[in-house]
Amino acid sequence: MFSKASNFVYGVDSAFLIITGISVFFLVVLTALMIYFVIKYNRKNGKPAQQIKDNMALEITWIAIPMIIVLYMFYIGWKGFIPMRVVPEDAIEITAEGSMWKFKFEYPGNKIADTLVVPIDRSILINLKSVDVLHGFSVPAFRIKEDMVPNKPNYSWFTAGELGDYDIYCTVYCGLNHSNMLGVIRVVTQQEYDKWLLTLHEKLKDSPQGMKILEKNGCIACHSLDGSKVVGPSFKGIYGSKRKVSTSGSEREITVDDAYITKSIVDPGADVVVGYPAGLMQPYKSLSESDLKLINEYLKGLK
Amino acid sequence: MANNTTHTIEYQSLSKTLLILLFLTFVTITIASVHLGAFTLAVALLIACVKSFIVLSNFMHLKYESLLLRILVGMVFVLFALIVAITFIDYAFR
Amino acid sequence: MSQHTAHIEEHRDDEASKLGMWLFIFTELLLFGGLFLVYSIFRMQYPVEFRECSLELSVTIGAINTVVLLFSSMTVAMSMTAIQKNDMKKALLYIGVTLFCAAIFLVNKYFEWSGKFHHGLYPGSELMKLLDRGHHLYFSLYFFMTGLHALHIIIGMTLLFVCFFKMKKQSIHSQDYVLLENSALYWHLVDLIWIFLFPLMYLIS
Amino acid sequence: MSNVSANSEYVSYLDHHGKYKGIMSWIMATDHKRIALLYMYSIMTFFIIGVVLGIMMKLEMLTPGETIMKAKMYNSVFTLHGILMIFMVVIPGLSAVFGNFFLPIHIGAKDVSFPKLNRFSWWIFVVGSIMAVLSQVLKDGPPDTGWTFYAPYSTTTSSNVIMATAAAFVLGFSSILTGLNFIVTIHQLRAPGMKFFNMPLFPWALYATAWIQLLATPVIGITLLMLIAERAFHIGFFDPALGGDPLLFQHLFWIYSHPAVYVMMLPAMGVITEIIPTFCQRQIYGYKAVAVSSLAIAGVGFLVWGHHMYTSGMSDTARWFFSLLTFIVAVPSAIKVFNWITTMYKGSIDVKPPFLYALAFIFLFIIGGTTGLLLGSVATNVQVHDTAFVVAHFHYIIFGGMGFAFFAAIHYWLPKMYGRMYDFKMANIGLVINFIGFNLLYFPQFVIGIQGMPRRYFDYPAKFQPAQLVSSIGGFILVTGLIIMIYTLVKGARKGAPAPANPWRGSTLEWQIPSPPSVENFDEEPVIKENPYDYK
Ligand code: HEA
Ligand code: HEA
Ligand code: HEC
Ligand code: CUA
Ligand SMILES: [Cu+2]
Repeated sequence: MFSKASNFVYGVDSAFLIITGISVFFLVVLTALMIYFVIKYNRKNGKPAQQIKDNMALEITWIAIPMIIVLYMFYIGWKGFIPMRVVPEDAIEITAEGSMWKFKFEYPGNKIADTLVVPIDRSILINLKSVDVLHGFSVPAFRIKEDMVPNKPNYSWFTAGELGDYDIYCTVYCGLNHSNMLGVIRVVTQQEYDKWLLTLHEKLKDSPQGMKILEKNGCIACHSLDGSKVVGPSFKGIYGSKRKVSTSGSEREITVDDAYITKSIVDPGADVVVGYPAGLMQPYKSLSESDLKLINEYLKGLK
Repeated sequence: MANNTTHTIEYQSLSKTLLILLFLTFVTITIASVHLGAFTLAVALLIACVKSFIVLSNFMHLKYESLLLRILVGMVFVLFALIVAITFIDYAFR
Repeated sequence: MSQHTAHIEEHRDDEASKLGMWLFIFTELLLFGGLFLVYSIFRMQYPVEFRECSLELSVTIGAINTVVLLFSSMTVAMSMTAIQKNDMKKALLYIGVTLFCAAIFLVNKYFEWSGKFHHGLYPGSELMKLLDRGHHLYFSLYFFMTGLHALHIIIGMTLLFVCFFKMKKQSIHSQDYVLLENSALYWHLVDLIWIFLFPLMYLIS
Repeated sequence: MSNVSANSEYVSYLDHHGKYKGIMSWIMATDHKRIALLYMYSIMTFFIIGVVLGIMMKLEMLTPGETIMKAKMYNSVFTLHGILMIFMVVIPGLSAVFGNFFLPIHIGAKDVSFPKLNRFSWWIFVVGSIMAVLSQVLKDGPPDTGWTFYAPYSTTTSSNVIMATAAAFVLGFSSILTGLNFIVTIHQLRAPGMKFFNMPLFPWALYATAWIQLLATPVIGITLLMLIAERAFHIGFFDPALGGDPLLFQHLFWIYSHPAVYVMMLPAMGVITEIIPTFCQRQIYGYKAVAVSSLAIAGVGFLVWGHHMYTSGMSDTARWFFSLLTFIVAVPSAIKVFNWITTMYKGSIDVKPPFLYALAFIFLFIIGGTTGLLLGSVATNVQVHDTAFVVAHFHYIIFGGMGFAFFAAIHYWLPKMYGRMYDFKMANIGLVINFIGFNLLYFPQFVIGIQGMPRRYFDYPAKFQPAQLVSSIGGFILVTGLIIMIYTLVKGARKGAPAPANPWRGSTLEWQIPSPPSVENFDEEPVIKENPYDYK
């Protein structure tokens, strides 16, 4: 009856069915009573209204019974939830990082992937991180959802029970392209998983320092390195090129140099590249001096 | 009509209240320099509560007001305490 | 229970005004309550930093201000007593003393704040940006809470000024003093908040 | 029942100008009835703007991808829709309109305790509304944070967040003053002989509401001030980049905003509690239980805010604690429903438009409320949190509940307020269309919510399209019904047949005075019955 997509489906869906069942029961009975009364005691029937005195026993009953029902609902809801917070010891640990409008997954050994590939029937622990604002990590088919909060670790875990691809949605509103912040979980067999892991190269290790910082802060989600226009201007050949920017409303032309790049990162609203909306890029105040230097150096080399 | 019903408090009683409050202030400051560990905060808050109780009941005439008003004031403080306590259910068990 | 003899425009109900003032005080308490909640959570997370920062504040200035406020709380209550006893001279005198105390408080605060500003410590300053989390939060809270409190002092002073002039004009007198009473209540509220602010900001040992 | 023509002193409040003439006689009015109408007209205006924005979203949702607007626009539209509907329509809605009009009459008073303060509340309501509108047109562009203003997005986005939050702050102040006024009025101005437990139940509901307005609103006030300071001075309470804690913002926000949903709901329940006895000609069943349950909802409602944060990374202890309390707060609502339905038992039921709206209310409220239970249970919340399911839940409860209660109230009291009657047949047609359109509009949202469709999504996977289509069609049906309803009401209020003083044979005090009431409501001191719902 329940799908086996993940180990939580049973707990969540049974709670869902029970609560919905009780609710529908009340809805149907109460609606039926209303309609029945309206017909039976309609004024057109000509019977005068009877004044009925309050009945203490009846009232206590209908305080007590719903009380018991809701406590039961609470209990099954809680029971379905507890396992979501208790992670098995042997879980594979993967870090999911949200940044404006992109999920990124980091496998043990600093390996980075855009798709979350996991082996079937193994417990997977997902550490949730965010680099900018709040994001949500939601896999409806698995019945899991947790928020990604900057500077505060959070986690989610599951054991997938069926092969296939499943949608990941970002559920916490995070700005312009919130609705494009989608991802995929691919559940594969253990062999396929092992094979796939080998193809995953250690992106971070062999990339230059500056690139690592760009990766880490999610800049690449909006700025391409190959000249293509994503959300923001591409970084390709940026250094030394000329730009039309608008500074507090008035347009002017500048040449990209260290100071400009640094300013664009720390205070992107000051000079907005013409043709791009202001306010899209958030100020990155947490980057240190040396980080900024490294970024500058790296961008210089991007011809 | 319910006008000018406020109880008159004598000057002497007011100045006595002030003396008690000043004394309590003195106690808070001296205690703060003694190291009581975790109790320091508790003691400081306790004294602050006593002081505010005195201000409320004497300076603000609450002692002489209707029971209803006194209950309402109490409930506001209880509500605030509950809100803080419940927020701490999150922060203390993270 | 009240009666309905008078026409609405002339309707006067001191009990209602006083209850209204109390309710307004409740909202003020919860307004500051939100800040105290924030304070308590950050203090729990950064106890050491908060202590270090509180050493930056002068307990002496804080203590003087506490005494000044307590004293002014008494004088405003005495002014109430005086007006109830139909002793207008004394009532005016006590209000004057209260206002004087309020001014001392603000002057003290001014020196305290400008000292901080002088060291480059104010919300949004370069120095603040360099501080680590706990210290930053402490000073943000310090400026926000004492600033909001000072704003309330100014509102309270305005109310008392109005009372002062109304008393001079005899429109507040021993038969009709609810405005003074309410302003006094407000003034006590300002005192009440300071009673908590002082140990929480200045006396962390 | 007083006879209108025999009483030579009678001047309807609609004709009495006071000191000023023309429009000034309205803007400067201190009469609670005139202020109520002022609120009604301004709220109606914002409501219509809000509905238009809602329909724009439905048009956008017709197809995946861009249909009529860009993502940036969509984000501002749902933000404005939320701010407008919550802070400017439903929170002041019933209490400022019908509360202002009928609270003093229900307790036998001539006005509220502080008429000038009442006028002042409306003024700052207008100021706050103007600020909200300004936030849309000022230089930095309309805010795009959602009505929840979650940090750190709200502290970093470059849009006009400061103006929008300042507007919410001012509107909150207006709400506080209304609450304050009502509490004092109920304590001080009850007619001689009227004890708390022989007050009608609408004032009871308003009393509980007023306490929430008074005690919860300051918390959002200070929170919004902190947010403004955060943006202006980088004080760092909420922005993690500066060491702040975004979850703290959520706590503070919901400490207000959960109780605020009962500010919307309690007066609505109060209205229904008035209507049902009148049309059944039966005293309300379990008067005390209904009265006390309002206070219980208000009280416990203060302590359940965390159910909006189950997946935010809150501690597990807090999750079960909030879930438990959430379920407990549902019980008093259930009690009210049971009492309403029992009141119909062996009554003499007159099926007129106000009563039909009340029945529709009960049906929609049960759906909205019980889906609230699904949200309150932690396991199921994880599945549907921040999806279209939540959107469906609160539309069912806010405007299936509060909205239909508002309509019920306006159909019930319009004859009293304007002294004229509307066309029953047209009203019934409007009702049926509204009801069908409403369910078509929001029921599909439950379904796609369960399947995972997140909320605040400009774009969506194609598999959700059929449901979105049904939902959009429902939206248009609803708007048709709405237009019919408003037309009927406006026509009734302006040109309808004169209404008698007591068209529905109601027993509460407003039906014992002429329609429309005179300036001072009561010519002679009203007689207080032991039981306000005495139909013998
Ligand atoms: C008028 C407004 C209103 C009201 C009255 C309610 C009432 C309730 N709400 Fe709702 N809610 C909102 C407005 C409202 N809500 C809004 C606006 C949001 C979204 C905010 C946002 O994120 O933007 C929201 C979101 C929301 C959430 C968070 C969802 C999420 O984001 O994950 C939750 C979770 O617990 C919840 C629960 C409840 C419950 C349990 C009630 C209960 O009070 C309901 C009680 C009523 C009944 C139970 C029905 C009547 C009883 C019976 C028919 C008898 C049978 C019942 C039993 C046996 C118990 N609501
Ligand atoms: C009172 C609250 C209220 C009302 C009435 C409405 C009315 C409508 N709403 Fe909604 N809506 C919200 C409150 C409300 N909304 C909130 C808080 C959000 C969340 C915003 C956010 O995410 O930040 C939201 C979000 C929201 C979304 C989701 C956006 C998203 O997540 O992507 C959508 C999607 O279609 C939508 C559609 C509509 C439509 C089509 C209407 C209307 O066009 C339908 C027409 C309405 C009626 C026919 C009757 C209703 C009557 C009354 C409520 C009372 C009348 C009172 C007076 C006249 C004084 N609304
Ligand atoms: C949300 C999308 C987004 C992210 C994430 C983002 N940017 Fe940007 N960025 C933009 C947009 C849009 C512009 C152009 C408008 C402007 O100047 O503000 C821009 C402009 C810039 C510019 C000036 C470019 C030029 O061509 O003149 C630099 C440099 C820059 N970003 C660096 C960064 C760095 C470094 C990061 C990561 C730490 C980053 N950006 C993250 C969207 C983004
Ligand atoms: Cu990321 Cu929404
Ligand atoms: Cu809630």
